[in-house]
Amino acid sequence: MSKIGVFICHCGENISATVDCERVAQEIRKVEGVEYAIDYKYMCSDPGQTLIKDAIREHHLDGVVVGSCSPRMHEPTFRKACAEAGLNPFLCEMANLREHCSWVHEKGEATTEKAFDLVKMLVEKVKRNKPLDSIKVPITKKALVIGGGIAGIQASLDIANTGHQVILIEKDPSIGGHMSQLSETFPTLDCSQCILTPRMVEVAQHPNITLYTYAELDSLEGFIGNFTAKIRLKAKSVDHKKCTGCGACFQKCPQKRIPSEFNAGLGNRTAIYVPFPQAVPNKPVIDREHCNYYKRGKCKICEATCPTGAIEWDKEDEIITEQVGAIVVTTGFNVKGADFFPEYGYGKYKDVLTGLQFERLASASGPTLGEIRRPSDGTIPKKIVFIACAGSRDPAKGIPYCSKICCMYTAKHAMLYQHKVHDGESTVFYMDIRAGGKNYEEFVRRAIEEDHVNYVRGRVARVYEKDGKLIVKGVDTLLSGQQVEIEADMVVLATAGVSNCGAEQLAQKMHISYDPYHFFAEAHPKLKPVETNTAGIFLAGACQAPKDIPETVGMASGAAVKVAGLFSNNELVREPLIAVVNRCAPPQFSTCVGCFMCQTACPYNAIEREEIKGRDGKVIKTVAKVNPGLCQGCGTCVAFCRSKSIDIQGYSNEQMFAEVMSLLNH
Amino acid sequence: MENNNKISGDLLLHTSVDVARCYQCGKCTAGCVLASEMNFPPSYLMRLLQTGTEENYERILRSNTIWLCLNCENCLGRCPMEIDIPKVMDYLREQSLNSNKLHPDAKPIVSFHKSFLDSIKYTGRLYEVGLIAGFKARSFRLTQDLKLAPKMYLNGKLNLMPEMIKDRKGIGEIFAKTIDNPKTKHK
Amino acid sequence: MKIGFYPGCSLKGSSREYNESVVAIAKALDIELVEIKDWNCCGATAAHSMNEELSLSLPARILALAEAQGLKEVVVPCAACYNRLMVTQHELKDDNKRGRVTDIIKMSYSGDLKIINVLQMLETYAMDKIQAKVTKPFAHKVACYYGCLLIRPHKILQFDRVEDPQSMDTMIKLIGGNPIDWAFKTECCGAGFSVSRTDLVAKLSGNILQDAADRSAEAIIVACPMCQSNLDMRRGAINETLSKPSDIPVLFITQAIGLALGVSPKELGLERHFVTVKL
Amino acid sequence: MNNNNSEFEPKIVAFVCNWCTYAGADLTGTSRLKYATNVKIVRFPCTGRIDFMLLLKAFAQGADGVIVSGCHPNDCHYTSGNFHARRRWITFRGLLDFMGIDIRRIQYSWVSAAEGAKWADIVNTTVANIRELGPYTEYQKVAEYLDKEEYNG
Repeated sequence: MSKIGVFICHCGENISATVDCERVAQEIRKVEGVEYAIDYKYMCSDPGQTLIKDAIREHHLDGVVVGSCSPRMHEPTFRKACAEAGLNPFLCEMANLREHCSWVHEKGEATTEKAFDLVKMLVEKVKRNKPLDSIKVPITKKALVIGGGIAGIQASLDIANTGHQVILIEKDPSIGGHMSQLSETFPTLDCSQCILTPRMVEVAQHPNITLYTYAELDSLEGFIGNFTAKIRLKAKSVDHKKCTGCGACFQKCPQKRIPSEFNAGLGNRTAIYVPFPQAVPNKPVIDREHCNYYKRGKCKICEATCPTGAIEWDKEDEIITEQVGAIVVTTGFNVKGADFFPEYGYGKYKDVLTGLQFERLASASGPTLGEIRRPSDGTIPKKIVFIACAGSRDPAKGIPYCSKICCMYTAKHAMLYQHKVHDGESTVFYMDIRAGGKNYEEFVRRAIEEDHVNYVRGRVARVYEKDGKLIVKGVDTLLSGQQVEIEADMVVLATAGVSNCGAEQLAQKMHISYDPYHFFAEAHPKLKPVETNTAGIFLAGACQAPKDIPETVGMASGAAVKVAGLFSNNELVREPLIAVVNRCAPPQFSTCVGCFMCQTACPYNAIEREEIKGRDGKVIKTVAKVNPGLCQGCGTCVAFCRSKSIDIQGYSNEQMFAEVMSLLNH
Repeated sequence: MENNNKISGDLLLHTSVDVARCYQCGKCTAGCVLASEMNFPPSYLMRLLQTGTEENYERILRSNTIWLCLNCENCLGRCPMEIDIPKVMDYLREQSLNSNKLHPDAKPIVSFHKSFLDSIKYTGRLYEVGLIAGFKARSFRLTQDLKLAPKMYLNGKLNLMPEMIKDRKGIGEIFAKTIDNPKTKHK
Repeated sequence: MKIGFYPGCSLKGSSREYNESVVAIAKALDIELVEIKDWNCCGATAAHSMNEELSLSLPARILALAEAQGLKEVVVPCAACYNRLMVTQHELKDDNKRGRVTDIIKMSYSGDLKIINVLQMLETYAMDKIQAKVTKPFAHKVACYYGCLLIRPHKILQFDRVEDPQSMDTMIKLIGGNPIDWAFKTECCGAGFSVSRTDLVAKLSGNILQDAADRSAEAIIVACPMCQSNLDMRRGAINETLSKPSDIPVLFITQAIGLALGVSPKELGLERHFVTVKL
Repeated sequence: MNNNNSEFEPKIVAFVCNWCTYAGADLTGTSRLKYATNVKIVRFPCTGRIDFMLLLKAFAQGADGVIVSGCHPNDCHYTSGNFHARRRWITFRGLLDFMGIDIRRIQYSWVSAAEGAKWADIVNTTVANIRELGPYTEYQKVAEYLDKEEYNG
């Protein structure tokens, strides 16, 4: 005869507004096996937890059900509370009365009844719970950071500085990411490269950081503390040990007209190239798609000019395997191209640019050495129009969200333009100005008041070219919808920030979830912003959602601390919710017949063969055995087992059946 | 949540357009070819609807805006929220018509539409001579297009006799059951 | 091959040269056009400005007739009719609208008729034939004007690109012409007000002609009788709004193709235009 | 919703995985989207864990409908659990048919952690569908079958 305690939480009014918590408590008391039941305003609060602990001691409870929020939120909290009162934490279950009941139904009889059913369901389950002991597994104290932008750089340095090993992989030939492309940064207007490049060098020289550029994650296996990562080192075709980075090769390369990724297509690069002068590592790779030799089988000029014989024509991709305990994903974002906008010419007008392209124009390291010039004819634009929310907040284009950084960088662009072209006229078409952040609003006001940028509230309907001018058809909604037509020399679109290409595939490799726009999903929108749903994998920067540099750096340091925290233990405690093969008395020993269907089902190779021997050492039968270190508790084997000999702790057949029964038997 | 506002509620019911979706970016107005001729442009009209007040609704029904809309649908084509303004205009025109709140500018346009439909009602097809005649009679613009008609005739662009379809009865019934039937009018 | 045909009122009246040219090139490209029996007017702008059910019932009758006649696919050269028929077919996907309308027209309607415009017909059935049969390349610099009804609402029509459409330009290139890149491909000419507000029409059509002229187009190519009669017959009024009167002719795409295929200008009804065609 | 059926409140059990659909249903809550109270969620680690005997048992015990929902293909937290579940479902469907069970009473779907609205949708449409189908009375057959199997948790 079990003694279950039930604790119904009001969650302030979140639950009690639609569920009659008091009645649920009263009714549940009548259920067989329920010893004690009570409702309380905030069960997770300190007095709430004390309430539970005292009840456990007073009433010698052997099981607890807390009816409150989602177990994904507070299961650890309440299990800990139970443990503190001497009850095995796995004898505590939660009924999800908030997310799955009070928040999704109107106030009423049916809602309270459902709440009761949910609680009763867990009562029936917990009656059949068994005390379990956590499993301890060793931790590999080495971190993998994926993506060498500012987020990856910051996370790597922070982890490395706690004394732990870091492997940083970057898919491009150099680290630096988007930040290295930026001219000056808001709200301080300090030069992006001036603050970034020292960090890049630090990464390259840090004793605890192993940097692999031109490398991508090939596959990932294992679990928190014990991941096995296969990393593809793409063939650079240049031996960086021999290469001195003298640059002779790319000065001679005949392929000179390849659009430079670093310059967002505004400048050109060669086939053997270093993306930009401050690149880390500052050594070239060969872009095989454009290289004459790989395309036509002859050229090899770079090889002839290379003083150290570093060119490796037949070098192939290499796969290396690394054991790591934690992963920080910092793969960043991308921006929509101008060709995404029919109304602005499908990208056919040379002088309609994206914000990122404008950054390159304004940057001293850019194709025009920092002079704002029209890509079409190299003249200096006298009239320039900036269009905010280009693609963002535009459900029709499939992007309903705000890209967050555009308001600020558009103000910065207009400012930079006014500083560089004194007699120039700049207009910004905007819908709202979102300048939340330290000194952000002041920054925008400066653009308007001191640099006399003309801000017009309204969206632009279309842009077309006539006699070398770009005709911008806009509107001023503050003048009750007066139409505004501007003959501009250049138009800059603050195009939407979107998830990086391949984000979805990467997420699937790592089994982390992502949102409909392929930004990676954090474990909890407020309280677990850097964790993912997969333990041991953390997020930082714009791969989670568009964000600016300060936020990204903060998040990266946050993720680093999580990793350091994990590495501060020698062993990792894991929930014992894993599969077990039953055992029974001789001569049967186990109902397992050794068909090993479970083995075919297990994604983790956690099923081993065990020989049961008699006293004489003769093998009586071979049965399945679960390796608790490897089992992740998915339970696929349980559904596969014909003789029902394998079961999963915490989700056992008995428990699950009891839950279903309780829902229907009345 | 229920929309308790009579005006936007009815609009939603008949056009399935939810005015609350409009966030006043003005893109529709920016691209509207006749915005400058209107009492107020489309985005402003959407704002008036959002207020949900009788007095602003009155302004709309009495405006020339709804009648000057050519249904070229550039607004819809470009609206980030995919709000079907042309459909709203159709609805508002019908409302304005049924409640006799026509703006003066609307009169010739309505006369034209009426003459157009009359000509279909009786022949099943458009009879251009009849259309022009009817329009002139309604709008008292007796001299309009006087220069045009003869040349049209000479270029063989005008049929002096209407083309008639067989099932004129069927067409008549369609009219009787729709536009000529007071019950079909959205109240 | 055989295909259903809905000419619509203007092709029988003020824009009969469009009809003539469609029929002429259909013959030249051995496409047999089967006219819908006893078809009625689609109601055009007038109907949907005045009464929704009427604006659905008139096209619904046409579609029902075509279905009854066993037609699977119908070509509709008039952009206005094409638009009304497409929109109606879309609206009638809604069960209770379909219920109401079929009660009104008292005919059975399934809604699986395929409705296409002239460009779609040529794209699907005649590209290679046209290419093969071009005898007099249409070597002219022209502005292809698509207007409104042919491409909007895109969600329903699903034809070509919303802004800067290409299908007519491709067609012109195919017959040896040189389509210009210009700014008013899809801006409205105001046809709906051709009679009631000629002043506005002149202004709107003026902008269109002006841009075409500025970019030295020899002709404007259209696939809509409304646009054509506006830009052609209303030229007098339009010219009053222009700094310099324009004599750019306005041809139907079918006329341009006809000329390229060597069909006589008379057969194509070119002499019916107000603005003389000297090409 | 038509009235003659509206007094019939179907009992529907949802078997969902912890990582995608359970989280998705949490999101439905945090976004305050409303759905019918008829559906009650039973949480599993993974759809791969869901033994379809449980579904039979559910029907046997008087469920009018069942929802099985997990991660989208390739998104399974455990790599391949949802694929196993899908394969099992396909074979199981045959068995149900054979036993004369109306498979329209089982809604098999994928709802990710980001698809709160989709979950509300699935619940509401399933409830509507089951209402149309009416109460499920033929489940005794299943019950007998199960007793023969002497299968109970």
